[in-house]
Amino acid sequence: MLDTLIALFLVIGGAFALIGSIGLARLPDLFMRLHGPTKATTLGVGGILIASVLHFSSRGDGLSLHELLVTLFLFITAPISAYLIARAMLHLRGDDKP
Amino acid sequence: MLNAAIVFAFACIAAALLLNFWRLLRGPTTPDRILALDTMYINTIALLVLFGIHLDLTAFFEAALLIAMMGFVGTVALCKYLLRGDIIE
Amino acid sequence: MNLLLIILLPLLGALLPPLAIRYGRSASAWTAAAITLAALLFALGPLVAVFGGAPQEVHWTWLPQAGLDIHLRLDGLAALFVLLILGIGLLVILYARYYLAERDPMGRFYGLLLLFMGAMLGVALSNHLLQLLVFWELTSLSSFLLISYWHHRSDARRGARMALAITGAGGLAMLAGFMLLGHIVGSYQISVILNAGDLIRAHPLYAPMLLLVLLGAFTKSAQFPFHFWLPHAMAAPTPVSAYLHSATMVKAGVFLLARLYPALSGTELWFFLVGGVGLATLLFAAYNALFQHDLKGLLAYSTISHLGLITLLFGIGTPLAAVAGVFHIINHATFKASLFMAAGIIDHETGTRDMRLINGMWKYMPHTATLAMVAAAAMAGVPLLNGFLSKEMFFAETLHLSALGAFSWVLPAAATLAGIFAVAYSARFIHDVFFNGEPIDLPKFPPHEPPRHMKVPVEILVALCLLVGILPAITVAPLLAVAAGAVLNGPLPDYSLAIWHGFNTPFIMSLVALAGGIALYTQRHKLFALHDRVFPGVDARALFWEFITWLMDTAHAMTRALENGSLQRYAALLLLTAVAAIAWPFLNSTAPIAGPVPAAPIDALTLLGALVMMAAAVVTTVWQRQRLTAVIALSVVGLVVSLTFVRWSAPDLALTQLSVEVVTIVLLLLALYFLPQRATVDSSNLRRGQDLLLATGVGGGVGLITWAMLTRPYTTIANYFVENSLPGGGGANVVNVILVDFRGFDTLGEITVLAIAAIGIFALLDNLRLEMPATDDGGRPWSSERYPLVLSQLTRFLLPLALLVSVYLFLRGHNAPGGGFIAGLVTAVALILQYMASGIDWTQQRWRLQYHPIIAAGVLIAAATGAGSWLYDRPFLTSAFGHFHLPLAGEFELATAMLFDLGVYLTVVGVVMLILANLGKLTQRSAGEGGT
Amino acid sequence: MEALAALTLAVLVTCGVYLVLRARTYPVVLGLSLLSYAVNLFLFFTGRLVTGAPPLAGAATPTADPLPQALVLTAIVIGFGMTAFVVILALRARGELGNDHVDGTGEKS
Repeated sequence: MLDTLIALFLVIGGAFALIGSIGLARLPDLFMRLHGPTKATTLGVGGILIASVLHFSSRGDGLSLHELLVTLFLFITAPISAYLIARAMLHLRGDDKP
Repeated sequence: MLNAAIVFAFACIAAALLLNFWRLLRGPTTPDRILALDTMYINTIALLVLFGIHLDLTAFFEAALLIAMMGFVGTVALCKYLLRGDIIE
Repeated sequence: MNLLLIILLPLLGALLPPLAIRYGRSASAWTAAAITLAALLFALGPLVAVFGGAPQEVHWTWLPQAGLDIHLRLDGLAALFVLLILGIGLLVILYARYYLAERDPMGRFYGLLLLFMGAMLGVALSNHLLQLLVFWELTSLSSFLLISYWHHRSDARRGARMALAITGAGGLAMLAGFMLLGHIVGSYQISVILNAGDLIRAHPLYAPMLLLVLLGAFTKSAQFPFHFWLPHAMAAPTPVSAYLHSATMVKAGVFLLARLYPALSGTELWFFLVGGVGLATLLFAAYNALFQHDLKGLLAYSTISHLGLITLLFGIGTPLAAVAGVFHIINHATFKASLFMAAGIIDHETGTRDMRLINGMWKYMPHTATLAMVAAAAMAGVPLLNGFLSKEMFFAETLHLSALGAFSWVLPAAATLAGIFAVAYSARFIHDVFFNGEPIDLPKFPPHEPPRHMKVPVEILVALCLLVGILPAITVAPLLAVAAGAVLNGPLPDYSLAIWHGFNTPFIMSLVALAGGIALYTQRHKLFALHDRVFPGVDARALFWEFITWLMDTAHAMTRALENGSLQRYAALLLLTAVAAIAWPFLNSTAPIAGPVPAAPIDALTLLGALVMMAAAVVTTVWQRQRLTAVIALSVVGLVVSLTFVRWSAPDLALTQLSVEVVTIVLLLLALYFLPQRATVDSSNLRRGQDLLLATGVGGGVGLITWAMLTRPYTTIANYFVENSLPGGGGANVVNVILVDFRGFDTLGEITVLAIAAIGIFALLDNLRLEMPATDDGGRPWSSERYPLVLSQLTRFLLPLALLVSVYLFLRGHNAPGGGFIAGLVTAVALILQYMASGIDWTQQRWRLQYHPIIAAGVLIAAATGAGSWLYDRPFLTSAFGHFHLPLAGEFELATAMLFDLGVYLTVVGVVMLILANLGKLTQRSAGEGGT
Repeated sequence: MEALAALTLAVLVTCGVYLVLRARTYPVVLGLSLLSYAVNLFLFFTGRLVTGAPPLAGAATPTADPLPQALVLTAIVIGFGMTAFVVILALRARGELGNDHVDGTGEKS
C-alpha cells in the first residue's frame, strides 16, 4: 500500500519535472519559459521529496528533516529566482522600470 | 512496482536535465541560460533524492539540501551581475 | 665532547673578532689567538690519548634512518692535521697582526680566518663522508672570502672566483664519488669504509667512484691540470697564502688521499692515476716555478710541485712511500709557511714582489734573510734540514718500484730532474732576492727589518725545520709514527729517520740534484730566453677563462632562447616537457595500457552525466570570449563534478564541491566586473592549432593514465582508518576523522596555507584601484535599484536557516557527511548572500565581523587543540572524546577533534569572507562610482 | 565505466590546458578551474569507482576508500584559495599594467 503511494508520488514527481523542463525547452520566449521550471519543476521535486519522506519514514528512522528543509528552501527561493531572472531580462530589453 | 516507478522517475529527470542543458546551450539570452542552470540545480535535487531512495541511503540528503541553497545563491549572483555589474556593493 | 668543541670554538668564535675590533686591532688579534689557544687546549687531552695509541671517537645520532649522524674521530692523521691547523694558525694570527695595514678591516680578516680554521678542523675530524664534505665546501667558501679579502682589487676577485669555481666543481664531483662509495660500502662512516677496502676494490663501481673522489682531491690540492687556480689565489693577503694555500687547505686534497688510502689504494688504477698525476704535477710545477718573477708565484708553483710529490708518494702505494708522504706533509707545512711569511715581510718592506726589482736584501734585512735562506734550503732538500729527510725517503722509494718493469728508471730520473728544478728555484729565491746586486726602483726605499714580533712566527717555524732536520728521532718521530700508522690502518713498516744512511743511491741522487740545480741556476738567463721563445704565454688560465666565457655565452644564449618573456610560451614548454616525460615510458613499454581488472558496465545515467560534463567543458572553452556565458557553462561542469562525487560514494566531497562552486562563481563574477566583458581573438589559427594539439596530448596522456590506473588491481591502506575510526577517533565519518584526527597535522598545515593565501590576497588588494565600467557590455547603464526589495527581504529569512544548516553540518560532521570545512563554506555562502542582497553596509552594521581575527582565532584554536594533548603527556593532536545526545541533531560526539574542527571552520569562514568581502569593497574604494 | 571516466578526464584536461595557454588572464582562470576539477576527480578515482557505500564506519559492507576523499576535500578548498589568488593577481596586473594580457604587454601575440 505504502509502496504504491510512494511509486505514485515518484511517477507524478518525475512527470512534473519533465513537463517543466519541456516547457523550458519548447516555449517561445523567456517570460513564458519561466513558468515551466518555477511551477512544474518545483512541484515535481516536491512530489519526489514526499516520496522520499514516505519511504524513509516507513523504514522506522523517524521523520526525516532534510526533505522538509529542502522543500522550505525551494519554496522560499523559487519565486525570488524567477523574479530576479525576469528583472534581468527586462533590464536587458531596456524597459527597466522598477 | 516501486522499482519501475524509480526507473521511470530517473528517466524523466534525466530527460529533463538534457532539455535544461539544451536550453543552456541554445540561450538565446543570458537570462535564459541562468534559468536553465537554475532548473538544472532543482532537477539535480530530485535526482539525488531519487538516488537515495534507489540505494536506500540517506547519506546524500545533505548534498540535496546544499544544492537547493547553492543553486539559489548562484542564480542571485548571476542575475545581480546582469543588473548591477557589481554583485557585492 | 672535547672533539666537538675543537670545531665549534673557531666556528662560533668567528663572530668575536669582528666585534672585538672596536676595542682596537690588538684586541681583535688577541681574541682570535685566545680562541685558537682554547681550541688547542681542548685538543690537548684527546691528543695525548691518541699519542698513547687510543683514537678518540664521538658520535651523536641525528637522522639515523638516513644514515646521517654526527661522527667525529681523532686518530693519528687527524691529530697531525689538528696540530698543523691550530699551531700554524696561531703563528699566522700573530703574523697577520703586523702584516695587515691600518686601513684593512682586521676584524673581518680574523673572523674569516677562524671560520676557515673551524671548517678545516671539521674536515680533519670528520668520521662521516657527507659531514666531511660539508666542512670541505666550507673551506672552499672561506678560502673564496679570504682570497677576495681585498675586494677592491680585481685580480683578487677574479682569483677568488676561479678558486671557488674549480674547488667547488671538484667538491661536487667528490660528492658524487662519496655517494657511490657510501653505496658500495653501505655506510658513510669513514672508520667502517677503511675496513672495507677489499669490497671496494672489487666492486664494479670502483673506477667511476675513484675518479670522482680523486677529482675532488686533485682540484683542492691544485694538481695538474687543475693547478692554475693556486697561483692566482696569491692575490690573497700573505698570511692567507701561508696558512691556507701552503700549510692547510691545499693539504686537504692529500689529506683525503691519506684518509682513504687503506680503502682505495692498492690497485693499478690508483697507481697510474694518483702516481701519474702526482708525477706530472711535480715536474710541471717545479719547471714553472723557476720562471716566475713574482716572489709568491714562485712559492705557489713550488707548493704545487711539492703537493705533486706527496700525491706521487701516496700513488706509489708502498707503506714506506705513504710514511714518506706523511712526513713530507709535515715538513712542507713548516718550511713553506715560513717562506711565505718571509716573502710577505719582503713585500711589506719593499712594496713589491717582483724578483727582478728586489735584489740585495741581505744588506737591509740580514735577520729575515737568514731565516728565509734556511727555509729555502729546506725546500731545496739540503742536508741537516727537514726537507732533506723526506726527499731522501722519496728518492729511495722511487728506486724500489718494480711496477713499471723495463721503464723503472723513469721514476728515479724524473724525481732527480724535479729535484734539480727544486734546487734551482730555491737558489733563485735566495740569490735573486738577497744578493745579486742592488735593488731597482723599489716602491719603498730603503727597506728595513720588520717589527720584532712579525719575525717570531718565522723564527719558530725555521727552528722547527732545523730541529726536525738534525734530531728527527726525538722531535718528529712520535707524530710521524701515529700519523703514518693511521694512514696505513695497519702495522708500520721499518724505517729510520737517521740523517746519514751511508753513501747510497738516494744520496747520490740528492747530490746530483744539488749540483745540477745550482748549475741550472747559473745558466738561467739562457734558459729564460729559451722558455719565453718556446712557451710564449701558454697558460692554463687563458684556457680556463675562455671556457668560462664560452659557458656564460652559451648560458645567455640558452636563456634568451627559452625565456622570451612570454608566459604562454613557458606554459607550453612546461607542458610539452611533461607530455614527453609521460609519453616516453608509454612508448617504450610493451605492457598493455589496460590492466587485468574487468571493466564495470556503463549505466545510462552515468553516461548522460559524463556527456553533459564533457559538453559543458567544451562549451566553456568555446565560449571563453563571452565571459559571463563561460561562467555559466563552467558551473554546469562543477555541478556534474559534485554529482560524480555522489555517484561514487563521496558525500563529503559533493558537499564541499557544491559550496566551493558557488563561492568560485561569486569570485569570478566579482573579478569579471573589472575585466573586459568580451575579448577579441588574440591568437593566430596556427597558434590555436598548436595549442589544441598540445592540449590534446596532455589530455590524452591523463586519460590513458586514468584508464591504466582504474583497470589495475588496487590495494589500500585505508582499512586501518576505517577500522579505527570509531574506536580510535570516535567518529563514524571516516573522511572527517582522517581530516581532524588521524591526519590532523596535515589539516593544520592546510588551513595555515589558506590563511596565508588570504593574507596575500588582502595585501594584493591593498591600494588597488580599478576602472569600473559604467555600462554593461551591451552599452546599457546598470539598473538603478541596488538591492531589489523582494530579494533583500526574503533572503533575510534564509540567513538563520542557512546558519542552522551550517551548525547542523558542523555538529554532525564527525559521524555523518559534513564537518568544519563544509560548515565553514556554508556559513560563508550564507553571509555572501546577505552581502549581495542587502549590501556590505547593511550586513556589517548587523554583524561586526572582523575577518583577520577570525582567521587567526581559527588557526590558533586548531593549533592549541593539538598542543592541548601535551598537557596530558600525549603526542601533538591526540584526541579525546565522549558521546552526547542532542535533540534533533541526534547522537553526536564532543571530542577535542571537534574543537580542532571549530578551528578549521573559523579559518574557512574567515578566509572566504576576507577574500570576497574585500574584493567586493574594491568598488566602494575605487573612485568614480559607476552607474548610480 | 573505467574507459568513460578516463575519457571524461581527458576532455576536461584538454579543455583546461587549451584555456590555460590563452593570452588573456580570464580564460587562464577558467582553464585552471577545469584543470583542478580534473585533478580532483583523478585523485578521487584512485580510490576506484564504488557505488552506494559512503565511507561511514560501522557499515557491514566494505566502504569506499576514505583516504583519497579526505585528500581531495582539502584539495578542493585549497584549490579555491589558489584560484582566488590567481584571480586577484590578474586584477592587480590589470590595475598596474592597464591590460589583461598574461604577459602584461597588451599586445597580440
